[in-house]
Amino acid sequence: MGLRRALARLAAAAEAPVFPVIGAGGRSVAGEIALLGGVRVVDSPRAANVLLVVGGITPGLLAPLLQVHDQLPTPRATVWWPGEPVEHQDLRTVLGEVVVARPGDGDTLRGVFAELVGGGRLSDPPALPDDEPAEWRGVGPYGQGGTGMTGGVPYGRPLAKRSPDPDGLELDQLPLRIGPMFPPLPPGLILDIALQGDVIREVAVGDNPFLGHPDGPAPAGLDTALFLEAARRPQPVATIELARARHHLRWAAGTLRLHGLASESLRVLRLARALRPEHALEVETLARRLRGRRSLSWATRGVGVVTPAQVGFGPVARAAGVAVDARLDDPAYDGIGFSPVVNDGGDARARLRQRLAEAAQALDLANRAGARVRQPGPALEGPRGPLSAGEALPSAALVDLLPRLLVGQEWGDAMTTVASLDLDLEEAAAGARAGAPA
Amino acid sequence: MIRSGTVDIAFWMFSAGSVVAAWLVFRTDSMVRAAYWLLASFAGVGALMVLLNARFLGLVLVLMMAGEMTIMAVFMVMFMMNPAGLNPMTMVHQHRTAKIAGVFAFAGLALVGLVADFPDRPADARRDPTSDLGRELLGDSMLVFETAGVTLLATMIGAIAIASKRGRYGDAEQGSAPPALEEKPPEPAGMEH
Amino acid sequence: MRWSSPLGAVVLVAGVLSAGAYVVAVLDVALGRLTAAGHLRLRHALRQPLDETALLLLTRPSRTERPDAQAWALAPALLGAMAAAAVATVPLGRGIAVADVADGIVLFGAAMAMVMVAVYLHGWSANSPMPLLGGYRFIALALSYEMPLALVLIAAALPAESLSVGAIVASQHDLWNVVRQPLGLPLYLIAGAGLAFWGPLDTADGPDLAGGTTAEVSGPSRVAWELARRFVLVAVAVMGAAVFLGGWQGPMLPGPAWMALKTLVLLAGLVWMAHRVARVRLERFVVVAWTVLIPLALVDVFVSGAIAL
Amino acid sequence: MTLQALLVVGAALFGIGVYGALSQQTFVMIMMGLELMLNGAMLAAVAFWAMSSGGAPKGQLLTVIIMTVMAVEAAIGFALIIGIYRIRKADMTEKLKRLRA
Repeated sequence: MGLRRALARLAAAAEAPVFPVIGAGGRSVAGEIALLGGVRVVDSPRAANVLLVVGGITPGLLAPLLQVHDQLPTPRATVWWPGEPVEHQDLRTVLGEVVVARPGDGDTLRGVFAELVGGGRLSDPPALPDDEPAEWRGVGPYGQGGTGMTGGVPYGRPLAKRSPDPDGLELDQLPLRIGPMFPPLPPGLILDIALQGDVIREVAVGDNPFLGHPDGPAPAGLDTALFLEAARRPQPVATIELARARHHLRWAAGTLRLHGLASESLRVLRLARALRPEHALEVETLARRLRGRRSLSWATRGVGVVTPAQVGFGPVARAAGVAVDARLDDPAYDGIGFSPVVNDGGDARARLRQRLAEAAQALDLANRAGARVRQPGPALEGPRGPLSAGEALPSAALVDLLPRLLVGQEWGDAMTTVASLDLDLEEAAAGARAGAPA
Repeated sequence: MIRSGTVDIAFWMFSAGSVVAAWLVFRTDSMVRAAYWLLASFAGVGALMVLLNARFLGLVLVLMMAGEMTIMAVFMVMFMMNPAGLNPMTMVHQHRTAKIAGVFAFAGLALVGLVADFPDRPADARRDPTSDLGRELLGDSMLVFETAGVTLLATMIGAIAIASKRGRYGDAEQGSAPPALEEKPPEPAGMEH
Repeated sequence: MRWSSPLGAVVLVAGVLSAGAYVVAVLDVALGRLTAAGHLRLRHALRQPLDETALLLLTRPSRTERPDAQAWALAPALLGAMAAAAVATVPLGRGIAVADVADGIVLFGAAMAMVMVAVYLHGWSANSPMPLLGGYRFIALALSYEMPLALVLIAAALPAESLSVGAIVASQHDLWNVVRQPLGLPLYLIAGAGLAFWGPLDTADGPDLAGGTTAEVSGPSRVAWELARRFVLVAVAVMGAAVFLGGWQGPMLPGPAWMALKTLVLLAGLVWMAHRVARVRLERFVVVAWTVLIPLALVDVFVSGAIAL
Repeated sequence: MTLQALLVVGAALFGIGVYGALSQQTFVMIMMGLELMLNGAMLAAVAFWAMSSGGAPKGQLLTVIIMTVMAVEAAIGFALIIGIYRIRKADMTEKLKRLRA
């Protein structure tokens, strides 16, 4: 027992491995989790001891959440940061031992972890019964055999269907459903994929888990809430532009992490958290440095090309060389020297450069705008595209683009592409409701 | 004849391991296991070669086979009706004939090995077999070595030609028979086992 | 102690590997923190790998749906054993080697080829899509690593006229191979980092696969796998120090100290690379490997051969 | 470790290889049988080299040749599998009862 206690003492000082699940209204806090002291965000639930549920759990998210919960190895604990207001399923009624804390509260999280490791807290029991997913019909240990060569249906799974691969061979496809809590994808995105090797042959976007309940997500919970608010009420230009820069930097941090630059990503997140208009130079330097990072452009060049015909708005279109920007027609931006940044190529590299350049430009604008206040009326250029009352929000159109973009790509390229589009499924759901931002 | 306690123990270990692994290749119902049992069998023979002082050859055998068996495993996963190899299966036919042939082959060869009188001239342990081999390959037998090299090159080119999609006269599938899988309905139960 | 005796061998190899793995972990934490926050807390960096290991040891291993349990358990053992075999061939000082055998370089090559088997086995046997994809990816790249690795090692063996690592070290008495064959070390490090699926070549365990071959392992199995993987990295660095940086030879300091220093330099370089360079794109890297790296390695062999004549 | 014992081990490997090559349906498994046969042959060749030929370098050369044969067999085998699969969508011998194109 002595060894166990010694191990527990060491382990309690370790960084708490956390697997975050982002629910409704959780996006705005999500960027902060990685910066909490003594907390480490991990890529797979198997590597975590603490499940951190951020925001509200919609009916569509509940079943996957329970599965993810049971994938955490014991000892495990669940911490819930409910969004405000608590409008969805109360997690405590489904998962017994849930610690509820204020969003962003790292100390409680650390406390739960220390208690868990120290033995003062029991590990969460599984939420789902450990049942076989299908009736056992095979003979061999893996469900093979039975009558005939391929006997029973192995483990309730259908046999793979065949389809031609790029080399003209008829090969099996592996049907696979990923999401809505697959870390490389934006929270809530479900993809039904048919894979050959690691090449994607078919893609269908699954049901949006944020859709389908009476009210739909509240615009207040969106990570673009500030912009939606600004579309309706007067708002200082400096505030809008600062939020834009912060949004783009947080997105860039996620992209860096996906490309294996986790420590660099933390640095960018840190910058985003404390972002002020005075940081214009730092963001400029960051944009220049990442632009010059050969390996990064190597990994993103030519990946996920979006043409202006496919998307005609927002940073995605500007990265493809079209100078569209709602700020051009916005009187609030008259006379402060605004002209849209554009890139060419329309690939993931162009979008990375585009957003970094826009972040730098936004801080520059924030400095120059002074006390200028934007009046509601014309469409407002949000971080993903124009927001105006009664129209679909930008994410919805971008999500629809996915199947066409992803087919034929290798897995890594597909993840790069999805990340480079900066999707928000919650925004897509909100946009699907008529007149959402109003 | 090489004698020493440790070597003998090692010999029995590796040879038993190699034969058992070889047998398991055809007993397992998992494609990847089959390939890696075969690799284990090769590794056993490689170890025996090292024991026999053919160190270079033994190590090169392991080096070569690690790659080849992995490719084999991937090929099996690729070409068998399975969700990307997540569900393995077994299939054997003409079992009795094969068994008899195997036993006969073993008995015949073993008999020759046991009965025939081979000269007992062990290799000189003080010589370095690796440098011997090197001098042989680049000396007297250079032509043989070169031939092997050219053969491998020709094989590579030939293999690519056979496997590639586009042949000299258009696509490889042109004029081919209809796919066997769709030609007749799948056989009912009772394929040979 | 006789280093080739069983006890001596275990002490030496296990000592080198675990010390190396610890150093890698500390460097990783330290460099990560330096990049992320611009400063570094040495105590934290020294402690964190131990804390994290303790936590994983207290965590229960996870189960998947019908895995190939034996193969899953075997894979980390195989990976670690191959790293150990590779380290055993390297002399760490004058006469300090477990098995400075006549064909040491070939043994190293064979061990590194078996790494491919271990990684694929680990990915495949979890019976889960993400690890499987990780395994596929590793094979797709591993064949591109093995070629340049074998070629630059052959080139390094040419001036020594021997396949023994000890002889290769001795042949660098006057001039290190890193100077004599400037192409060798960079190519070797790229291939070596790839075999340890480290840093920018970490396609098998990358975050875009939610951890790839490690996506389904937790607890002690995770410790075993991560350790084994770092062992491979250490083995690569130790061999690199011996074959390209003159091994234990150097003025003033004793042999093992020089060896440790040189290994540390290579490890630091590899860790730095992991924090600095973005993960490669699979397709593009294979093209580069076959059109640039392998031809360069061939040039290395030809030039070294011509000089050795 | 005697020559006889080594030859018996080689014969066992060869015999298992014969069994495998005849009993399996999948092309890849048949190739495995062939490789095992070559494996046995290689062991015998090395055994003769080490114990019966006085370590003549030509003995090792024979092993090198067997390895070459294995490599050739594997490469051509895989290529043929792909070729046949492309044309006939077959991965098992049973499906190739009619071998005319």
